[in-house]
Amino acid sequence: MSDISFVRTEMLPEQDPPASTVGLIGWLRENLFSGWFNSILSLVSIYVIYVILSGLLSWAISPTWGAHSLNECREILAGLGREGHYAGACWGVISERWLQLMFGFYPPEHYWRVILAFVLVGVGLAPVLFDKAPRALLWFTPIFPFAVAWLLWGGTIWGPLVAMAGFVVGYFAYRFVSGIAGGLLGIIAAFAAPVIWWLFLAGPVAGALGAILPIGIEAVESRQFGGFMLSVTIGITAILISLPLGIVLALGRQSNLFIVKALCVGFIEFIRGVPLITLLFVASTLLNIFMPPGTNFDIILRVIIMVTLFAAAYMAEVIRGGLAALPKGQYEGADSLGLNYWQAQRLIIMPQALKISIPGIVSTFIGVFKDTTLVSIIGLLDPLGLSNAIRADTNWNGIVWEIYGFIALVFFIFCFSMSRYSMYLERKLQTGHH
Amino acid sequence: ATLDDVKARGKLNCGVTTGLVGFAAPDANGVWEGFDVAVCRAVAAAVLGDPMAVEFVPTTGKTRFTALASGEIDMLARNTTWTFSRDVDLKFDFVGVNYYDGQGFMVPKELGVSSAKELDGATVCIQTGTTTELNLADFFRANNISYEPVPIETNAEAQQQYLAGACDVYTTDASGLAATRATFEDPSAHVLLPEIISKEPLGPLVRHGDNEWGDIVRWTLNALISAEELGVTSANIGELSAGTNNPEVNRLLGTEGNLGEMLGLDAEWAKRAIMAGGNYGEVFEKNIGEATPIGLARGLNAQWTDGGLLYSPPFR
Amino acid sequence: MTTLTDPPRESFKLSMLIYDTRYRSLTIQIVALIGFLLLIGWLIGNTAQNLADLGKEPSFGFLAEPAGYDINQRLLDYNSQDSHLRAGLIGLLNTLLVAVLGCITATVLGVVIGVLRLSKNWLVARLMTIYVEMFRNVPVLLWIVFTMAILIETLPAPRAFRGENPEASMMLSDSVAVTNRGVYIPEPLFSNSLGNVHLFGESAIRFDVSLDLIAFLAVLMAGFWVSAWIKRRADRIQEETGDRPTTWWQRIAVVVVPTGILLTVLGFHLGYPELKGFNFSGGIHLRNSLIALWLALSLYTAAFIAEIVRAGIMAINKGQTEAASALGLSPRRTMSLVILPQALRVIIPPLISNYLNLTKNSSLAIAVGYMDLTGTLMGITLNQTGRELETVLMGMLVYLTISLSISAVMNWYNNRVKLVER
Amino acid sequence: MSELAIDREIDRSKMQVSDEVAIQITNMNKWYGSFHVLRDINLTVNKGERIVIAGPSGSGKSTMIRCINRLEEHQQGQIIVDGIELTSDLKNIDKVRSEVGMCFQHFNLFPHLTILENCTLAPIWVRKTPRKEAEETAMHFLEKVKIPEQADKYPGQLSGGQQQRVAIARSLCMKPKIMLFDEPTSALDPEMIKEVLDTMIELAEEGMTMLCVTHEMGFARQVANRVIFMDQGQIVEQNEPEEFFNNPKSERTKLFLSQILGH
Amino acid sequence: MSELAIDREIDRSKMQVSDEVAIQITNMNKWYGSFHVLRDINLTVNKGERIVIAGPSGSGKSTMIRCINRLEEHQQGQIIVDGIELTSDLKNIDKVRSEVGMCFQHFNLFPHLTILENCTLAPIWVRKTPRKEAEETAMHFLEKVKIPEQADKYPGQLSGGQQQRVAIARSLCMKPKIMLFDEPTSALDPEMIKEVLDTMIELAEEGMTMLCVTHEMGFARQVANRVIFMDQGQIVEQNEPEEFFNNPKSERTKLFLSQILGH
Ligand SMILES: Nc1ncnc2c1ncn2[C@@H]1O[C@H](COP(=O)(O)OP(=O)(O)OP(=O)(O)O)[C@@H](O)[C@H]1O
Ligand SMILES: Nc1ncnc2c1ncn2[C@@H]1O[C@H](COP(=O)(O)OP(=O)(O)OP(=O)(O)O)[C@@H](O)[C@H]1O
Ligand SMILES: [Mg+2]
Ligand SMILES: [Mg+2]
Repeated sequence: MSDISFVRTEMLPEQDPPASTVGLIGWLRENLFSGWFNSILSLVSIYVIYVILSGLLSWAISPTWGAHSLNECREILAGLGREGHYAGACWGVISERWLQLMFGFYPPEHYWRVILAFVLVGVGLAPVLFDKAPRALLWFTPIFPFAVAWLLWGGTIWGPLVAMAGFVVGYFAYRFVSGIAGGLLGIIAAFAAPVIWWLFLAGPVAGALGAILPIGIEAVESRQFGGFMLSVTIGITAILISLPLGIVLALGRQSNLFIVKALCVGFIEFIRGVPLITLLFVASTLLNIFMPPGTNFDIILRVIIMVTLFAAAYMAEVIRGGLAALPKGQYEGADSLGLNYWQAQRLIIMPQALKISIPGIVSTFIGVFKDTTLVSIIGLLDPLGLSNAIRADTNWNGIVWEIYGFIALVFFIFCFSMSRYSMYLERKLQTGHH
Repeated sequence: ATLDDVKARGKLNCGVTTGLVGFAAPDANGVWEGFDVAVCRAVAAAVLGDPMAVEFVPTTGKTRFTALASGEIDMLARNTTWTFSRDVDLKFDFVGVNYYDGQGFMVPKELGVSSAKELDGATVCIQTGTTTELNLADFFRANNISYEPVPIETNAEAQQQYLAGACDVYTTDASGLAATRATFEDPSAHVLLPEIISKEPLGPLVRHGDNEWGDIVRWTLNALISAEELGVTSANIGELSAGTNNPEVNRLLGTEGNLGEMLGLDAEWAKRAIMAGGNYGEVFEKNIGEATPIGLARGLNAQWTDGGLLYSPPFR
Repeated sequence: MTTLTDPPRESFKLSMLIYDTRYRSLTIQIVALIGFLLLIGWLIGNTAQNLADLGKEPSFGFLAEPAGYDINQRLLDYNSQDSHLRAGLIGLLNTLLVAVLGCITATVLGVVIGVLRLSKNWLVARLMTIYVEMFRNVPVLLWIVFTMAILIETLPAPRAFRGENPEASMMLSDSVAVTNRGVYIPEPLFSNSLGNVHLFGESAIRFDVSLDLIAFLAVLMAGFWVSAWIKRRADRIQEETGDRPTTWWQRIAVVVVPTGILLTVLGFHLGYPELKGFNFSGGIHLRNSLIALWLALSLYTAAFIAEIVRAGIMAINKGQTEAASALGLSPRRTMSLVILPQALRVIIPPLISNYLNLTKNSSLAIAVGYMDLTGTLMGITLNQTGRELETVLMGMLVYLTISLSISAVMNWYNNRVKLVER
Repeated sequence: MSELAIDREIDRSKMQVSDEVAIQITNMNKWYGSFHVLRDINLTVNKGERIVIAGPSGSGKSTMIRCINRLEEHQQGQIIVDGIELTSDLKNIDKVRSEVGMCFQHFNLFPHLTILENCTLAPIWVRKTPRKEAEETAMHFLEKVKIPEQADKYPGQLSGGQQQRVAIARSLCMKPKIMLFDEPTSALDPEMIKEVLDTMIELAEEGMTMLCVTHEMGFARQVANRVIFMDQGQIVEQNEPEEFFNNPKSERTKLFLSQILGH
Repeated sequence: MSELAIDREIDRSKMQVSDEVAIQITNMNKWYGSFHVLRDINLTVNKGERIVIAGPSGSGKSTMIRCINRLEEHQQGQIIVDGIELTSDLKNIDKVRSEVGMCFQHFNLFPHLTILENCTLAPIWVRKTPRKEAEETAMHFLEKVKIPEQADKYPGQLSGGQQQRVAIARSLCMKPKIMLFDEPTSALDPEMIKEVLDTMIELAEEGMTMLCVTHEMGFARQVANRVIFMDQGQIVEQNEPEEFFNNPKSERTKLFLSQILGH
């Protein structure tokens, strides 16, 4: 055997790779033209991009922003020598109607209220959604639903305040009753007292307060909601309300009480088993039949109720996933310290389970937000519904692509940014274990 | 009672379509306009004194009756055909007819079709959710010819399909056909076939059982019709309401008799209704008449005195 | 030492209902049950009261009455004099048709796109990402109306096929016509047809079974059975000797030859569509509404499936591929023996829930006038009869049944393929 | 398992066993489904006793001590803890749980709360102690387990041994009369085991009543006043540590001891 | 890294190095993008040689042995394995891969197949062995790695050490002429490391040509006939183990050895 010993006396310097593997050429070779199959794919893709872009751009670039009717657009384009069906887009309809597509029939002088409301939603949710947001905002989180509702629907300020007082009532009922009669009764009282408050006392109290101190802003009826504002309102309300509902359903589904579990499973599977559109039919045609004679709440409220139930079923499954991801030791740790069921849920289980579930919650929200377009089928004027109404205007009769394109674009911007956010969260949860 | 509810609310809830050219559509400011809308405004003016005090509730073919039955809307003015079963079985009251229509056919001129009976094998676009699909089925069955129905939810989409040639024929109420044709790039390239295969009396309706409210809507509509017959227009109404020597005009405008009181309204109810958008003729001309892009002729909807069917019972 | 004495019986106290774990759960459940029953009772009471006020008795009698409307797309025979029930049945079949077609194409598309998204080709991967994001972030309803509008606006109308110099012409040697009313493709015809068997007389669920089809399917099944037998034989030979005999041509032959013979005997030929009068006639007519709905649902769902496929493949550790390569397995075998069996476990459950979503989304058919269950039973029938309660509840029940069956399949699969862990 | 040398003098002055009964288990039986895990357990623990429970895996050690604070329910027999009988009465269960502290093999700290919050949670919500006071107590016990400086960190930032010591401190904050340990050191690396055992010894020196499932025989020998050997759900043998290790009576015990000390 | 005592006599009788060349690497260079990972590698391995490759993390050890069965592609130079040159010719790659077995740090067993199926998969599909024969071979090698009784379990049910031994058996079932190991023990607990090293030693005793990236210096000392030290993508030093450990020449080697043995 030869002598195998070898020592390198001087280290080799780093060399540049062969020219064909770096730089633009290297990149192209590696990423677009490695092998004949890839080359064909690349060429086909380039062709597809070319066809789509050339067609789309020549249509979309069209100086019709100022037109006031389809005919005017046609004239402008004819003046430029562009004739035919696809001569160019008629952007006049967007410039004239985009505010309507955004805000529906909300009084223009109150648009600021809508904008402020959605800014408040952002501020209220920021501490929940972003770690970096100042913790001080957290105190605002429980208040913002009421502030937002008041801004959107207007009316006397006492309504939301009195509604909020319901929670305070519940809290004190809990403290008081659990003090003298124990935990479970306390919980029951904590649920019952606010319900009684809201059903029987809140109205008169708010009325009385309103009479004494009439502070308020002009009321806007929910019928005047429309366009994207309607979609966002339905989506956000449904998600916010469905969250507690979903928690209750998820806990029910996890519980070992047979009847409770059966009820929760039944509800969840039923809602998830039927198309949303049938639930909306229920909202538009049946809900009033199910309610006591004489009750009559407006269609938007009914839609919100059904969409909320729908979202709650999906939310329950998301939260169940979060609960399942928690190790059993957490429950035992809480038990062994003597925390009772509700304390354990509130202090130990839910904070962790919800945190794990945030990406799922955001995805559910995207889904619900997209599904709000279905309300156009039952005659609500969401963006899609409004597009029909706009096309029924004599000026714009015959418009198709411009409105659809605009609506699609706005939806895309909303949903895409949210889906990016949920991906960011997922990544963070994967790596970030304190 | 509905009247009290409306007064207490200060707004009239009026069901309309989600958008039909000339009959109901919101403009850029969100203000609803159209022929059906005008009826709502007249009622609001009569009852509440303000033609703008209307909350328009867009309804689809499916939701309109539920909305009315459940009390979500006080009246429905949504080109709804007065039929036996709707009146009797669904328990509604049609208060009159504001537009006499009939189902017709529109075809491109180049097809060279001159009668609906020549449509064997044709593809027919129908707007669903109305009586049209039933009429159509009956007509073709009775004439033993085949066809291919293409059901479509909204007029805008039906129009799009028809223009693109996805169907040979578009059938809906003749008024709708005319209105649709008017907005085409080249209206003259399309013809309406002579056959009108059904009677479509379109009118506002209210719930069964509240006759006082039904009377108000019925007589508001009649007031508009009578006003035209009596020559009362929004232009001369101020002058006429000072008193004329036509007692019927006086009764209508409340300077004589107590018709308003009988309805549970004040004396000037009809005056306000007429001032809201003018008399029937004015409303017609403004929204769908020959001067508008829609360009409908009065036809059957002329006053009985002009050979039409409009015939309001006397105000007496 | 082992005398088991029962603990002294405690006398029952009312507080035990709440504080005793044995009774507590019972208490909660009974309270929940009572609450639930009260709620149901309240709802039913209200409904009865309201219906009585409206003068509508709940009844399903209307189902037997003539529907009065026509349905263009029907898998079974139907005319406007048939009952509402049959109209509903036609609608249900249309729902199932578009759901099945949609699931198939969505899967194919989704798998292709998901795999292409992982492609090393930068451009293709980007394009697929754009596709996925575009479809996932815009409502499906918008895609449905969009697709319909595109079909209507860009395809030629039948009249474009007419005249001396037609603007459009049929494809594939005049056998397929693509128009904006739909696509007409050749239909199979038999000159020595065996005829039909008519089942269920004149009832609402009557239907015809084509004996030709039955014969065809029977021969085909037999062919597949023989083919499977050949495969098993090949497996056996491989196990014994290690070499796998080449059998692909035998396996194709035993399926193709007998069916070919059968078709010849039956006098199989194709009926081509041709322009007659207003429309093409003859051939199979795939209506625009079906195509638009099918296409839109497939494209939309494919975006989700692509993500699932991608995630499934990425979930398989790179080490698995490396280990397989290091063992000398070819890329094709690596895919079929190592990657796919593992990826499928990850992919199939969410895939099935996407099938479920697609089926539920097919209820948006009304947007393009496709007469599915929502369009017939919960659409025109509801409209004509004013029976909201009955039709909507029936419709929901049908959808629920479909969904629950799909989930049952999913659970069965999940339990079957669970990976064995410590 | 290795026999870890405990390298300091153990102060046995306070480790007095009193006559009062802390835990009394009589004829207790438990089944999982139809599997009889605990068979006819009889055990009396006096105040101040330090009991080590040993036995092969699956012999029911964990199940037994988990029955004592009702993390598992027994089906027959009687368990009386500090004079309170464990029945299905929730109030009693709550009372017992707040008297009995427990440490688990996997610590089960709450990862979303800081160490201090982990320690003050139960005192605040169960004992209704004012926050300030609870924090003081917590710092006191954290000092005792020698990690006061970690109070504001999260459990995920601590080593296993530190986490287990926090878990002990967390239990102590409820001022329990009895402490249960379920293999507190078996998930730890050797260096960390020592830290935790030290803490437990200190606890013993202060006279705490302890039941400890462990295989640390060094600990058993020097700290326990009784070793219980379980197998197949039964108490097979119990004795003082010296006797137990040097002179086991039962065949099974011998076999077990030879396995665990032998190699 | 600790130096694990290998407690048995090693039979060096069969561990003869022949003159035939098994692997010949000449002037091989490899880049990741513009990062030069392997610089001018020259290495000749004779049949029967047992080579240990050591070096700091990121020095390119894994990359080098992965180049040998073309899990990574090299851009310059030549690699000849068992007389076959590795080019982009697919057939050659397949041939080389079926001659060269490889074991990974994370075992990479196929979790959806039983142990036996894991072992028979490649023989059946690549070597076209009849199943029966393949199973016999598999059982033979499973016996060799001392886990025949686990044949019908799934990888998920085995401990890490057992899994790594299955991975070795799986490679051996292809009857490779050369075995590559990439840190086969670094994901294992100490007890398990011993099991796996034992298996590898047995393999060496039978005369297998082995290249092994490992930090188990005990193994290197007693089994390897050559130790290669890599740094910054280059072979810095190679020598017989005794010389390498006792008398390192290069500064870098000294530093490395002091770090890994010293602490
Ligand atoms: N939740 C359960 N359901 C059914 N059987 C269980 C359950 N928990 C434990 N067992 C079984 O009960 C027996 C006793 O378990 P236990 O955990 O008390 O043993 P152990 O002595 O603590 O063992 P180890 O030393 O492994 O922790 C075991 O056979 C176990 O399989
Ligand atoms: N796929 C890759 N793309 C880019 N760089 C890579 C890739 N794989 C490895 N590298 C880089 O190549 C260098 C050598 O990696 P290699 O895995 O061969 O090191 P190693 O000596 O095996 O280290 P370790 O002991 O950590 O396994 C490292 O700097 C690594 O970051
Ligand atoms: Mg245990
Ligand atoms: Mg490495």
